[in-house]
Amino acid sequence: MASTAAVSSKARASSTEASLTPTRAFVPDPYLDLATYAAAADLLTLSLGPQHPSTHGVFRVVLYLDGELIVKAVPHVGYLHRGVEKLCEKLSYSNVTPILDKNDYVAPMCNEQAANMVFEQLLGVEVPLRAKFVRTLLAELQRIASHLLWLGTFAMDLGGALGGGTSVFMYCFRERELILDLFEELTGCRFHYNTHCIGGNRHDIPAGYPALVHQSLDLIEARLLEYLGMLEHPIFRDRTRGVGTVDAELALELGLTGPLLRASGIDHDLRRDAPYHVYDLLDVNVICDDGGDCYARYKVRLQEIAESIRLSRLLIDNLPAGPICSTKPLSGVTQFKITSGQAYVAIESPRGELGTWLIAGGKGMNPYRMKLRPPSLHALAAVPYLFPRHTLSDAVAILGSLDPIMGEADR
Amino acid sequence: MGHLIANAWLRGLVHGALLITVLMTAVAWISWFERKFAARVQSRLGPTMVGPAGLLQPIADAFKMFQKEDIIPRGADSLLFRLAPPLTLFLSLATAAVLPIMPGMLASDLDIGVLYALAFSGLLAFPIWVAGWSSANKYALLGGMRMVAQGISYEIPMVLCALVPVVVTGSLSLSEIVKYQAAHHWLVFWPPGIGVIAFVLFFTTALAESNRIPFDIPEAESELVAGPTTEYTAIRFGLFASAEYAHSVVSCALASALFLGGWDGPVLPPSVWMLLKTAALFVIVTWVRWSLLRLRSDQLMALCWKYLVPVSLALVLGAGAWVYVVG
Amino acid sequence: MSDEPSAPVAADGGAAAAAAPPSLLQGAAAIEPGEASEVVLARLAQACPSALARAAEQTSKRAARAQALEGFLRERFGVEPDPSNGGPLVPAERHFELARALKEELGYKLYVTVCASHWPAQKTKTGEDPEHFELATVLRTLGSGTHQACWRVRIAADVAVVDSLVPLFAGADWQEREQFDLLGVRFRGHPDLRRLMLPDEWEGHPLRKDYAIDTRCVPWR
Amino acid sequence: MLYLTATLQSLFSTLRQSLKKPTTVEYPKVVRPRAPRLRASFALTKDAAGDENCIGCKKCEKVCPSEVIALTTVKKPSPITGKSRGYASDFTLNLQGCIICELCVQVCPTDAIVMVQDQEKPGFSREDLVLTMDKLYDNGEKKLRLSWANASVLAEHQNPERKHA
Repeated sequence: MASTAAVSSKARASSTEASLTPTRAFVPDPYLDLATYAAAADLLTLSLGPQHPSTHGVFRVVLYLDGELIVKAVPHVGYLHRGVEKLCEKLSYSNVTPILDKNDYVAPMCNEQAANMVFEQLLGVEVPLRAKFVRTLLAELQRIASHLLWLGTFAMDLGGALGGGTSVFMYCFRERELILDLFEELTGCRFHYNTHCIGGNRHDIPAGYPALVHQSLDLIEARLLEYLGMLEHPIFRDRTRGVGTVDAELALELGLTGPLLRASGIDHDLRRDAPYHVYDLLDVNVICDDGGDCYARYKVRLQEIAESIRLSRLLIDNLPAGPICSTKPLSGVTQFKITSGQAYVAIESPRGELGTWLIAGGKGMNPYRMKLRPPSLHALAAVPYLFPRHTLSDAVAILGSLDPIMGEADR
Repeated sequence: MGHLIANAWLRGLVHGALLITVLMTAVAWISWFERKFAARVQSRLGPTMVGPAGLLQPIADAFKMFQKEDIIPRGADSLLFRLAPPLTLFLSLATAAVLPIMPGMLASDLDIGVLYALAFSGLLAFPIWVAGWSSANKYALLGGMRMVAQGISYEIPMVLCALVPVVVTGSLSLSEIVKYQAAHHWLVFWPPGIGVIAFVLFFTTALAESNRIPFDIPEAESELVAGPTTEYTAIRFGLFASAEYAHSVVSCALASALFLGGWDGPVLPPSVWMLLKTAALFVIVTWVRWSLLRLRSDQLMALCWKYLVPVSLALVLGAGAWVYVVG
Repeated sequence: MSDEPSAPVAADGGAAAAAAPPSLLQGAAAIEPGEASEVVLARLAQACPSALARAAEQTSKRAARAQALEGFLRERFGVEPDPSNGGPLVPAERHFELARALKEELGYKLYVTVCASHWPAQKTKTGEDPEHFELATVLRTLGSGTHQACWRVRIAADVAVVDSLVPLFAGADWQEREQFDLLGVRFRGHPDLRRLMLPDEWEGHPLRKDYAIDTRCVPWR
Repeated sequence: MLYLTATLQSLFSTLRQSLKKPTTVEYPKVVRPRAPRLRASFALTKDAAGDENCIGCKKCEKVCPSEVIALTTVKKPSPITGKSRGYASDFTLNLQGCIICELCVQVCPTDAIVMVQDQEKPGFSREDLVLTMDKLYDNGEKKLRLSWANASVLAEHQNPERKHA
């Protein structure tokens, strides 16, 4: 990879004059010309490489360190680019779902729903009420599992692979297993389910499922309080408070969404603002925190777990009867044809706004062009703005708090 | 108690050899204990396959360490690279020479025992830095630099806290201190407020010296991959790991000798008391390791210079005043 | 039937875990009945009183915003909105002006995404349709009643340059670099237009229709 | 001081965790019971009379997203009923590329291909993971706890007109 070439091309005069005028405290210039920085300081170029214990997947940041202080961060993405959008152009509409739920491998349910909702909008297919309830339930359970995994890896980033962080990591994974068991009950798979189809869901709630859901949720709630005491430690607060602060203006400009935006004080959540599925029947209270730093993001995600537990309980208690899908079961590849039309539909995945812009055309058998809008790519785009003036261990904490998923960012 | 072997040299040799074999096997089974304890803490099972309840796991690890390929990176300064691991192990074992296991049983009864022990454990920062510098890897270099910074700055509060028992007992020799504690009362309780605080501070700084969580900045897995030991493989890494365990066991033994009255104890034979106290302290070290997060390096320095050093200075003054007043 | 599926729940002596219920799953295919939808909706309305009111308010707010956007587009750009195709077709040179107006005047502050698509030359009923690119951009307003404004821009294939939105939205930086990388659409005024996903020495732009899906790219594949 | 109290609190919380029974089990000796709907491997089924269900219509081959199913059909009289009908002469399913998406099971008109709850045993060579026709029928024979889903059950599940209390 031509990282040195990247440095020289970045040395061009920083052009963005209008939007980046540092009216705020300190907005680092991502295209900082290294020569203009104190020429005397000999900078250490350290590559927080694609293969590193805490980059949450294959993601590389070239850090220019002055001592332990980061002067400039140049992120490189694309190590996990699999050409999913080109592959989707070859697949039929029913085959796209199993491929897309491998994009964000921490919240596969949300990927499946995002894709199928765009197909349903273009086909004009109406989803039955029971399927909407089941989809909302699955989205909320998936949010709990995804935030739990984030909590575990974030504690491990701060606490070290052979220390207190790993204990919290193991507890979070033990809780997440309960939710994976719930999904295995429903669909038969622990991870990549392919349970959504155009017009509803392919698997219906098994008998006796509500009792299991209640039992698992009660266990998660009881245990979550138990080991949160371990994280309310002054060491944790010192390591996260005031680290990687994103103020509202910068968050908006970078197009951050989801917990990152809400942690910077902007009250924006698609579940409440643009209700889809059954969210218009539920009162989703959106958790906001105007801290903007890692600690605010931690608190927002924690309360979102509690909120999702409440919503899941509400949903599983009120399950309407009726069919689970409004289209005939899949009988072949040519069952669904969309010949024309374009649409953009977005849902609130645990990481932010996950949208799909679909262009239908050609013979209608497969999508003409399918653009997926990953919230993680915008989170990673914030890295050059967040890292400068922090130390290396802060960089790891900030990267952990952004909760990027490389499968989704690189597609 | 007459010494079994008349010749002093031979006696030192035999004591030393005995001590090293005991310590190294203890270090091996300590790794088994730590993995089992960590597993229980994290609701896992820990090693269960090799031998009954995984008891033969350390032997399996050692065997694996021996037969793994030993890689020396091309850009590394190979002499220093090879020298660093044995030097670390040598330093941590050397401090064990002055530990009073039993009233008579002492590898070498130096009358400046405390100074010797603290000097050697202070030197430990050097070979780890050499490892970091010589393995031509930026992460290792950063880890080495952090080790030097932490090692030196935590040496001062450790020495000052070790001074409190020395001031109270009036002698530097470890066996004298233990005899004083056996005769009077344990130094944890004796200078009423001062002893306990000194013990707690000595224990935390000992944690910092042997790179244990929450002070394992040099070898921070999530940031610096594996700190100075990144480029080491096979038996070289084995030496580093056992050196770290040996050093934490020895500093626990030192703490129990200085503050908890060494081999002094009512019923059980003296050496059993010493082992019990060291084991108890080591359990606390492991317990702390699996339940706390890690400090950032500048917070670590601030903690040391702003809080530990002034408090330990006050402790030494308090102990001196106490001795002057009470006598 | 296998017994209680989530054995760890039963085995664990957690305070809250009652004894695991006997396997209720008579047959894996048995389905949880669920009540009639009216009963469910009534109970939900009782459980979340403010939900329906808020949802109604959202839709009205969003309709108002959509009205404002249509009026704005018709009068300032003389363009008819066509929702079936995702958004109106705006002349390329007014792309930046529309984005700035939307951001400053109508409050579409959140940059969502940009999607370029390659349309090779094809014969349509209305005669020869030359090869061109289509660039769709989406912005979104914030808070309750959020509304997404989408519009499309057509650029001829040989020119393939449109002005970049980075001066308005810093988030556009990587999205536009990705579109350049995968489709070869250049963005005028972009501070650092390089490939984002693929290595810099990669030839060709994979998402173009004339780029076969199994082109061998030595040395990567 | 705050450090000390918080440290003690997290120490005791780990102590409480360590006193509970561990949740992991020794996998080869103790196997955790899985959900009844688990889908892991594949099997080809035979009808009551013992005749092969698969009529070689290649629907599963077309619908598979990762194109791992390959089969060739042949028309021959059925050994049991005597009428000539289509058979699959060679049916291979390459588990290496299979993403277990259950579309082939849903599409099959005669409920021939079904999922099985028992995980495929890992092999030492890549060929072990390619399920040949006789291996698939063998899986069906050995009644490897056939999964609940075959085409008709899935269809009944997803049936739009289904009204139940």
